[in-house]
Amino acid sequence: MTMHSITSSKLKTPEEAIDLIQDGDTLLVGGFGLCGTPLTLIDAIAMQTKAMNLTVISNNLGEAGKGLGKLLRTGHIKKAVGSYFTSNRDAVKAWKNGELEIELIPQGTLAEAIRAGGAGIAGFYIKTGVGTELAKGKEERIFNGERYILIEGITAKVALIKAWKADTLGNLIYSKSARNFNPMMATAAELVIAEVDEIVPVGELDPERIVTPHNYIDVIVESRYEKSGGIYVEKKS
Amino acid sequence: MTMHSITSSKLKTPEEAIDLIQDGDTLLVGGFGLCGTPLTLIDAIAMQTKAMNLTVISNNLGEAGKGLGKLLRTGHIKKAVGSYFTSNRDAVKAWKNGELEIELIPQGTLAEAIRAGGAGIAGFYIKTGVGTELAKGKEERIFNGERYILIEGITAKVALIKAWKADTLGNLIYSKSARNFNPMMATAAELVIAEVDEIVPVGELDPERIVTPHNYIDVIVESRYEKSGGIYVEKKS
Amino acid sequence: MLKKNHDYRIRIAKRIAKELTAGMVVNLGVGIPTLIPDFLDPNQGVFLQSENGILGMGPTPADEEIDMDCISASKHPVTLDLGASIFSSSDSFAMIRGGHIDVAVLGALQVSEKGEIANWAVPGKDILGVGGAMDLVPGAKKIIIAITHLTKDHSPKLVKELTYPSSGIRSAEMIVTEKAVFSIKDGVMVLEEIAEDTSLEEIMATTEARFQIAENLKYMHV
Amino acid sequence: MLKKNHDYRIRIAKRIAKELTAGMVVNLGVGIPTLIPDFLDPNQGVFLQSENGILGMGPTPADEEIDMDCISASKHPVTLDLGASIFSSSDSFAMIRGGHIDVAVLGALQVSEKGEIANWAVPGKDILGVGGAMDLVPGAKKIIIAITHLTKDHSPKLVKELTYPSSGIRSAEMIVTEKAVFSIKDGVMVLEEIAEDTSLEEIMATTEARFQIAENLKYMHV
Repeated sequence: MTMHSITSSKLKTPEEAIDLIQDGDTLLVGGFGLCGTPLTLIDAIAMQTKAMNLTVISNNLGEAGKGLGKLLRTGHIKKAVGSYFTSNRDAVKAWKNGELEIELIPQGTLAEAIRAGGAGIAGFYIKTGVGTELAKGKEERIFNGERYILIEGITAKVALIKAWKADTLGNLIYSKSARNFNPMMATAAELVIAEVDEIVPVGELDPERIVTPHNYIDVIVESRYEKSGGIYVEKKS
Repeated sequence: MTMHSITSSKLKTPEEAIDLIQDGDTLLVGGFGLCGTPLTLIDAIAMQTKAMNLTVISNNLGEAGKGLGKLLRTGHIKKAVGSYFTSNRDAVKAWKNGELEIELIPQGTLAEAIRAGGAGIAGFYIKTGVGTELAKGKEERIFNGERYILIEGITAKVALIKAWKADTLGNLIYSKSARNFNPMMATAAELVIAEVDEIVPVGELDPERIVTPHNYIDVIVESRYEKSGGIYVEKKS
Repeated sequence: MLKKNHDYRIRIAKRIAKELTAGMVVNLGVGIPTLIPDFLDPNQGVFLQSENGILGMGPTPADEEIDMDCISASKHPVTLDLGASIFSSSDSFAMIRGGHIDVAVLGALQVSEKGEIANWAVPGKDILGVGGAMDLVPGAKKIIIAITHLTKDHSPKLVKELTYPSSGIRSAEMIVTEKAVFSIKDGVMVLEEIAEDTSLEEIMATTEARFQIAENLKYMHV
Repeated sequence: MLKKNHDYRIRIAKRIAKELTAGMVVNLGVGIPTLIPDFLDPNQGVFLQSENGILGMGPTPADEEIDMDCISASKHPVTLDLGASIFSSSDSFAMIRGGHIDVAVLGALQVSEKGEIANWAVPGKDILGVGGAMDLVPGAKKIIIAITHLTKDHSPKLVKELTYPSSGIRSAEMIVTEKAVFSIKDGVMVLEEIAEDTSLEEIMATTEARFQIAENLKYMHV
């Protein structure tokens, strides 16, 4: 394999990429609401039935019928782990009907646990949640006279992330607040699939501006969405 | 105070900045060897005698007579906490003569402990050092059948860091591998003093390229060194 | 009544805006706190942090400048002020937990007389969201609570002890309602300011929490 | 003798270079590992990670292109390859500890017959440096040890049990000396290759560690 073959070997279609997911897998999915969400990969999941019963770790479940909300309607999601599901009324309904398991984690704890998972950190002590219902069952410990709880790192089988540009090696840069959970998720899964708006030649991204180095990325997929009036819409094919 | 007065209030001379350090203080000092080291601030410490008996947390102690090695010769350093002191023969000598206390921490553990200190994380579990002499006295714990040790976060009274450019608010960008420990150290001290090669107007740094946001920086000092043939030399005044 | 409630929320937001001074880094929670930017002078020098990864969040863009890659924590399009920076969620909450936010202005469902906050869950109802509030509670240097004095069914929100699930053991330093401003010092609630359209009697009647009255009790100006 | 030692080090570096294939992310420790880049074909597609914050470290620059802001972990000036990226020390060791480095090539003072590594301290001598080796030992997916077969005073470096302080409980997968290549499988050292200028008898005489001999024992080609 030469340098050239490395640089092209990560490129796949959304369908080829999603075919790597197995039934029952746990997925980290980037995004904050719909911002920085891999919409094309989600569409490709919705169109197949091989990989069902997914556990999705993501800050939200998109909105009703949009982003991860689409997969809730298609019945792909068994369990959701995240910080805020109230904004998707489908999620609330599905949970009430016993069709969806939910695990609630404070947003910063979720972000840090994913970073820890990718950084070889098995657990860490923070103040967030001390004395609340979300600390139940968690070990508490005093450091310098203050109460902390132990949070374990999070890893997953697969991460689906969204970046702005990738070079063909897989180095990534993000766009504004669409960065959010994506860089940590890129570090914390066995298989990392990055959906990007644009693929550029190696050398085009400033080494100081790269947020996710290429060794974190296994598969690169070009997005089937484009921005129109600042909003992501499906490309006309 | 208006926006204009905020943007100029952080600028100080090296001497004004160093005057904020007290005798016996613990200092985080950025750099890997001499790379990314705040040479001007070190020079200013060497020239004063108010703040002696310093504990310095830094990856190395520079080289003999250079960087932090200068402060070893001037007798300002009581204790050094870092990962590698062998490259400064003065440090080895001072330690043998009982003139310098040394605490050795693996490089990655040091980096992560400082990040934790700045991020409200009291402690974290990692594999580094398990079963070695450096794990003595540290709590060991099993996660998923593997051995980890507990490392506590590190914070300090003062951090002296080196960046490439600051805007007048205090946003920082770094140059290549001179980034090293500086971004974490900027988060982990009560008083953070940044030495920079160049100060630029607010708005000139790309928001996506900023590594250290301005709220971490208390004081900005312009370096008295410049690069000549790729090596930092004192500016001709 | 709805109009009146809106006026109250505006009054609360305006009063809190006066607390925010040059150089402060401020995180604004959902609800009333999101109204505050309208009452900040651009020259006031306040830096808004948004937990989804922005320091220096600016006002809502014109329609033709909307970029849904640039949103607030409430998921509305925003702009970037001069000097803004972008970072990941883990770096953002490292900033929050590590004590690098000067002020968090948070909504609440209840506040106890010691300043404890309940702002994420209602007993007996579904608990499906917590967001970033629980990180801000122990992390911010100062917490200001923005809250209407009474619930929709006219029950006090300032109570002796929380009956709603707590957001953490850390207390707020300041509470601003449409009727009054309270401080919390050493676990004691103190009435500092009173609105001109209410009375001490009314505040006493609508506040379950026990509070002291500041020696130099003032009118609340917005 | 010094010349000979140098030749040995080159041989070890060349042999290890052949293990590094396209797409691999490799961290090279101090000592013999730093010689390896000279024997990597630029088209070999190997990405060098340097723990001070570089992925895609390139060769030594021409004198006029030296920039001391861009150095290796051995503190020598380096260049950046196309596609390189820069990150902080904490992000670099997150990469290392988190299992994102394919191969770490490390020097060592001793290796036990189970593959345990001692590479940071000599008993009875001052211990004033540990660096990043102890992070790489548990972190890298594969560890290759680059080591001369004997110490300067002709003692075996491959020993039954470590008498020098251990660098961790994780074992190396491969050991390359000027005389031989060993693998470690399930805690057992296996002689895989033998240099053409030595003999099985010589290897047995200079190796304290017990080892098995691979069924398909090969000559060591560099």
